[in-house]
Amino acid sequence: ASGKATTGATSQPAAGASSAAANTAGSGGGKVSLFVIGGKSDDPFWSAVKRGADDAAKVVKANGGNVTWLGPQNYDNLGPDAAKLILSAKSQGATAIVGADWVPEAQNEAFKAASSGGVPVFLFNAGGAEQAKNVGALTYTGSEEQLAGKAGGEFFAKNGAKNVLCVNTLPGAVNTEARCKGVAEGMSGGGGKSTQLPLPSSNFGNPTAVTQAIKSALLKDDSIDGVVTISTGDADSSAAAIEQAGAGAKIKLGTFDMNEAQLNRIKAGKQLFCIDQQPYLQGYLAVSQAYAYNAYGLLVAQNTLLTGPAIINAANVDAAISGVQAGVR
Amino acid sequence: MTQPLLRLTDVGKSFVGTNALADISLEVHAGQVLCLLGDNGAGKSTLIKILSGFHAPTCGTIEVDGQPVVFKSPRDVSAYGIATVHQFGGTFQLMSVGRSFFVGVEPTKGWGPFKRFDKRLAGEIAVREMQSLGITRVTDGKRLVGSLSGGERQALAIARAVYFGANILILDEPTAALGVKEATHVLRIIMQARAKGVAVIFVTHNVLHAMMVGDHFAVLIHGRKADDFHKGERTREQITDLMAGGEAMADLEAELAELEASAGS
Amino acid sequence: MTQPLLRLTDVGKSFVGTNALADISLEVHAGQVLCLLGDNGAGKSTLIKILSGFHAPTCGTIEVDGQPVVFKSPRDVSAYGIATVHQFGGTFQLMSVGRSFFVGVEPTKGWGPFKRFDKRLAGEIAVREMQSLGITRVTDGKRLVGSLSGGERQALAIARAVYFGANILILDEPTAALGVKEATHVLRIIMQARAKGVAVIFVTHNVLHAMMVGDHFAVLIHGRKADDFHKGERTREQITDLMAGGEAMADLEAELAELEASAGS
Amino acid sequence: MTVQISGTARPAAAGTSSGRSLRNLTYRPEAGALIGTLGVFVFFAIFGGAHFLAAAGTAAWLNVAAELGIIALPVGLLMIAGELDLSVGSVLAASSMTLAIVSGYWGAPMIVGIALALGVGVTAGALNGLIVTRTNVPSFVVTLATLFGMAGLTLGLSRVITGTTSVALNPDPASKAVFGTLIAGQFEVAILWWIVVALGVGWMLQMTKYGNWILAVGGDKESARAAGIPTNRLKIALYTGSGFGAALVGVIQTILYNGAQVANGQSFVFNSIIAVVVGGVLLTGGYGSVVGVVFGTLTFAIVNQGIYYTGWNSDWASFILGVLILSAVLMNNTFRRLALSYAPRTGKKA
Amino acid sequence: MTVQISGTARPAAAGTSSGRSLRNLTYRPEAGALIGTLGVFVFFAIFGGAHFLAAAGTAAWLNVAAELGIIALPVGLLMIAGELDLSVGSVLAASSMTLAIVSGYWGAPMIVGIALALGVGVTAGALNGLIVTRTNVPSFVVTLATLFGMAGLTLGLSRVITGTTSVALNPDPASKAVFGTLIAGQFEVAILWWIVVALGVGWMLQMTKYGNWILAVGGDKESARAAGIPTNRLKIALYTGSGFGAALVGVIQTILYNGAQVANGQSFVFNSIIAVVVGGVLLTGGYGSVVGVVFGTLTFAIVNQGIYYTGWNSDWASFILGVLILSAVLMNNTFRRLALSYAPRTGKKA
Ligand SMILES: Nc1ncnc2c1ncn2[C@@H]1O[C@H](COP(=O)(O)OP(=O)(O)OP(=O)(O)O)[C@@H](O)[C@H]1O
Ligand SMILES: Nc1ncnc2c1ncn2[C@@H]1O[C@H](COP(=O)(O)OP(=O)(O)OP(=O)(O)O)[C@@H](O)[C@H]1O
Ligand SMILES: [Mg+2]
Ligand SMILES: [Mg+2]
Repeated sequence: ASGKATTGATSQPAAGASSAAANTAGSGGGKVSLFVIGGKSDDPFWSAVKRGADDAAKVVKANGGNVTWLGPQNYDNLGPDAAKLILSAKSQGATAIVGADWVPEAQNEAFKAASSGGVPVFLFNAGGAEQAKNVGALTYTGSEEQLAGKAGGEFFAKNGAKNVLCVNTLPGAVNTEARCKGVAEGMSGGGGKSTQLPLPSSNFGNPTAVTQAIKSALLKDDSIDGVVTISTGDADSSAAAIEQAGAGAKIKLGTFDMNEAQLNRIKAGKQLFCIDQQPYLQGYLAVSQAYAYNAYGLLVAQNTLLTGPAIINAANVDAAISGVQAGVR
Repeated sequence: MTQPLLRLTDVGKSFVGTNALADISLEVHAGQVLCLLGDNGAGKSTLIKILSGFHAPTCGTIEVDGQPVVFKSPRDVSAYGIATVHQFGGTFQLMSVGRSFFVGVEPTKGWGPFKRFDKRLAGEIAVREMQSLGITRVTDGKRLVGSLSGGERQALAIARAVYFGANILILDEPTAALGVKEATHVLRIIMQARAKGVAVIFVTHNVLHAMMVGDHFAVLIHGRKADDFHKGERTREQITDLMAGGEAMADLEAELAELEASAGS
Repeated sequence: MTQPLLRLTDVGKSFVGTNALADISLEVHAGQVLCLLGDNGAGKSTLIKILSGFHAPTCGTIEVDGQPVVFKSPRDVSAYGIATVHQFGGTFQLMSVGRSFFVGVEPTKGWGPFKRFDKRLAGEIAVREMQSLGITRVTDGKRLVGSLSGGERQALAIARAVYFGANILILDEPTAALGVKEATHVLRIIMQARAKGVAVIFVTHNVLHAMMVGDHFAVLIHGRKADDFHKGERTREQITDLMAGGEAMADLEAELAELEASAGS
Repeated sequence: MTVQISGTARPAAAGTSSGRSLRNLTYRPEAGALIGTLGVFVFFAIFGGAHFLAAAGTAAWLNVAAELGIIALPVGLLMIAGELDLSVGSVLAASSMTLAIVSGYWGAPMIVGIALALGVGVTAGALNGLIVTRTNVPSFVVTLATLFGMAGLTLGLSRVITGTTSVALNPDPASKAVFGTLIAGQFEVAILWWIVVALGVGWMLQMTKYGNWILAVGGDKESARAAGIPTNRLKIALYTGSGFGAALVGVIQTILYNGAQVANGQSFVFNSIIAVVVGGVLLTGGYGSVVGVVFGTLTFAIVNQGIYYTGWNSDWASFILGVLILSAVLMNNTFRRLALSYAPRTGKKA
Repeated sequence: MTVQISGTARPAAAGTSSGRSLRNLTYRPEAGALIGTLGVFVFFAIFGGAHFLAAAGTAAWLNVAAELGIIALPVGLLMIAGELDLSVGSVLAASSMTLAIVSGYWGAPMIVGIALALGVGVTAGALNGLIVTRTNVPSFVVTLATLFGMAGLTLGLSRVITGTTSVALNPDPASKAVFGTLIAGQFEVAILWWIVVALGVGWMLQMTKYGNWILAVGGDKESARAAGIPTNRLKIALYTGSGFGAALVGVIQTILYNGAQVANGQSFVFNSIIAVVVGGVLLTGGYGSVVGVVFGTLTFAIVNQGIYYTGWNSDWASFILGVLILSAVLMNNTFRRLALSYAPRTGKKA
């Protein structure tokens, strides 16, 4: 990666733009106005990210600044909607923007417009180091969907799985497709394979329909020995499906993200793992960095902070449970 | 004279921006037919809707059997043995004849939680009552109303009202869509109801029908009662003029006769 | 005799499971009024709907001015100067009087791509034509049809047909909802149209109206033409019996008279 | 969105006795729906193979049908009465979050959580009914607004109370047995609930006067009112029923899956309407039957789950669903037309 | 879903001259919508502060309104004609994937991709129209089926052709300028497209005979046909129009955002209906205006974007949306009632 961001304020591009006075590094904290472009607010994963951002915001507020969370109301039009949110943040006089780059083609122009217009940009959750460089963002904090998927696939392979089903209840969405793609990549590296089970929108949000669909896929193909889901709710459905297919002994379960129910299953030996990106950290660190840069001109030395993927399995599940109970995981 | 079954005193009704009805006082007696006459838009249907509990009057009082009452809903009114055929509607395309006949007053059998709608009985009664109106082609109570002809539907609505109009029967232009035979049947039914002591309110634009069955006449012009008389107190010409909203129909009829003559020549 | 404006030969119409109309042959001449009579469900409206292009006949031929034609749609028919008032409907609650009057035959001004609907003119004509039917209270073409009374709406539909019925004017029970004055106006309009050489087809259940304006009469019973005669060839009693579907009305009327007498006593 | 119905009066020329009983069959609203259900069942029995026909395969579509059916039945009554309810998705989410928060997060007894969850559904339904009857705003718009509004309220309150949007619940064995058990390890207890609801709703629509009222209100609201039916109270009661149905499914899912998520339930909005319409209920009201809705629900569930037994790429699931919905509704329309032209042979006495 | 309209015939007792011009204003369908737009604008001007009022804030809601408006206008025409179109979401996705695959994945010239994308929209619209007019199945069901069907088709075909569900596109400068540029770095060129579409549609509805036809068909389909209007051809044309509108937005978004995703567009399904209804169009058809739809779209867009300027917790966005929709529609209903009781003073000559 380039060393662009490592030297702090001096790397700030085009600092002389019109509104630069309020936006340049080291404004002292009083006028800090951070905007966070995050996911849909009723999504459990983003709920934890927001929790981290909210905690970081306490410091900002205590120093007279403020943090505003902008999220799309649904993922139906994700790229365009997110691009509009970025512009919206910029237009509200953001002193820094923290954003997820889900659909780079759609969002990068907006991010570039912000960074070249003198508003420092911090990417988190999606995009990675490469897009951070593309849009002139100072750092990237988070995991990468495909990398996380790959880690999951590799973990499956290491535990002897040969044929993993990747259940996707939001087929066609960029982030979920990347997760399944990563799993397939990881599996093929380990000599197995992974196929995707896309479930139509007429099943979304109905755990029973998801459960029964997974069950039928398992019955149909008895070579399946692993199931991975893109969200915690679907993991609950998968657990029920595996049980109803009578395949609890044979089929291993993994999921992206986590909550208490999954961790309890891991502890009880009914689930293999969760792929954790530590969403709380993504929110917390990204906002903290933006604030520190805005207020004091401080910048971490790495331009990529990976919060994941971390695999939670029986070995480290207890620590994770206490985190979940605190609402941060 | 005997106590009227229904008495209206100074009843009025306004809609937003419109004074549809004002100062209507009327008496309806058992065993008599009251003909309500008047031009288009005179307020006849509005008055009928007040008497059937469909609209609440803006002012005035209604007495049934000498007791002042406030009709809260059409359901309320049917408890007094008052039944109405409204000018349009009253039938349900996609329901069976039997179900449609008994809407809102379903006969039940069984008891307690097992009380249930007696559909067979409903169908039988509905068919029987329609046949007494001269509709002979309807023989199955399960037939859908949507498959009846316009006149048969009108007859269904009338049969229903006659059946439930224990004390007062209100008919708003019942014969408008009917052929001569069916219309005559309706007139016969009205007379039979009168003979049984039912009070009938009959709205029509047909002066002959009105004169044939009416005992008592009330004429509305622009929402007000313009005249109120008994059988034989006015000539046919006078009644026609009143029905035309007070305008002299003679001129128009003369013009018509002239046109007719010139065409006939 | 002159060539008929419209000639039907053996026209029939079946719906699923129903033979609504069979073997109808009729001639309609310019400057004459053809009265179409018949009981409820006889098939009058079905015949009218065939003549207005609304239904396609199942069999038979139609000739206009001696040329065989096939009516593909109501739009097709209006090109022949034929205009129809259907038994129900024909008005649009939420449209202005002017727009409603000209639905499907909008007057335009301007040219090429700038040709546009002349709403002011439409409103003026609509109001003028309704006033000639005796409706004086409607003075603004922008008024919504939904705010008119039932009779006024019926008058609007008739005025429209009269205006566009250049050659043939078809009226299906136009006076059913009208008061005596308005009905008389409609009869006058029919006579005036006839005087202008328009051929009129007039459906009614009112024997007096039929006898007043009809030159030629056709009676339908159960979908077939039962009789076909000219003015003066039948007595009023005969016509009434025919309108009742061939049943003798005398008995029923006698019964009625008896009831009336017993009530009057 | 108007449906034109053309009436026919005369009986067909002739018919044998067996012809007559066939016509009696086609005359019922559920006939088209039954044929639809059989059609898709045979289709997937052929293409889905042995797994689809085995107990596990049967359980798959029965479980989905049961939950959908508990919502589709009261929604169907509403649609027969001429109204829509799009808000069921959010009502489901609200009630399941209520149960999870009250009994899971706060730890109150299950019975309290369940009662409150059902109470939320009933209240939301009554509110819909009140707004629809008081304001005369079309129910599509009112319930769309409550769909959004309740979703927002559930999200906002969950976050304020628990700081998260997904709450776990540890149901006690008693409530697990009543709402969330799997009979024979496969069949959800919801199937029994569905049967109970279907019998109750069916009895009401076919056997009591209230059924007649519902048909009348849907057929012509003004005439029904004129005939003495308390139309507003009836509609409010029906909305309360659909709110209750949605809440009941919320409770069942929460207990079955040991927790609740804010985003659950939205798929029921369209799916319940599809099940009802495929079941032969007229979208404009006044026509339909409970048996039909049950068949419509089964049809939808079989299509929804059967696809996974065919081994076809499930990318095409939505496509197949769309095609099958359209075919099923076309079938119903044909049968409704036949029903309207039904009339007995004239020779027979009534 | 019936709307009862009660007519009033006589003019109010008296009115001053200014009273009359006020009544002329309330008599137009767009009056309620205008008040709704002003209401939410003032609301967010107060709570959204200076940023909301600045150019960038204005661009935020104008951009959203423009894309929504290009779909809402033809959908509004359809709704005035008494039909719904739920399929616009999938049509948008299908057309944008078409463009991305043809010109991005296969590398054909942009003009070819754009033409094919628009062709997909027009075809899908015509298909909807054909099915609705030929089968008499309610348009709600037909377009719901095509919504599912086209979504499945798009997903399936994209995966078969490209192996993925998200395709990038490098538009050439010319098409970028026409469809996907930001004017002054803020304002989407879609705003100009919206203005063009609004002027065209507005001219048609208000000024030509076709507008009269649309109003008549929505008011009473059978009477309209009897009056000589080719109702089926008219409806097919209107469906084609809504397909075109959705495809145009698909093209604009694909070029503006340099690529397409299969899942895009679904939010337009309900949002376009909301915009139209808030704009004063009657859900049952026969009443509405283009100016009203434009105001309805603006109202929706202002609420949708304004929330982000208030700094309030966006958890409550859905809740606020629901409440504002209901208020706006209630406002319209009041005005429609006033419009129906409009009549000129009798003293005046016509
Ligand atoms: N719901 C309503 N809102 C406003 N005005 C109404 C309403 N109902 C009736 N009116 C008006 O009140 C007046 C009386 O109407 P009504 O229907 O009582 O007339 P009518 O005597 O029955 O006429 P017709 O012979 O044509 O049936 C008319 O001017 C009508 O426009
Ligand atoms: N669209 C249709 N489908 C099936 N049957 C129909 C249809 N239209 C009319 N009929 C039937 O055809 C017959 C003739 O009906 P039509 O409406 O022509 O009678 P009519 O003479 O106009 O009666 P009325 O005097 O009551 O208006 C009736 O038995 C009617 O039920
Ligand atoms: Mg009347
Ligand atoms: Mg007729």
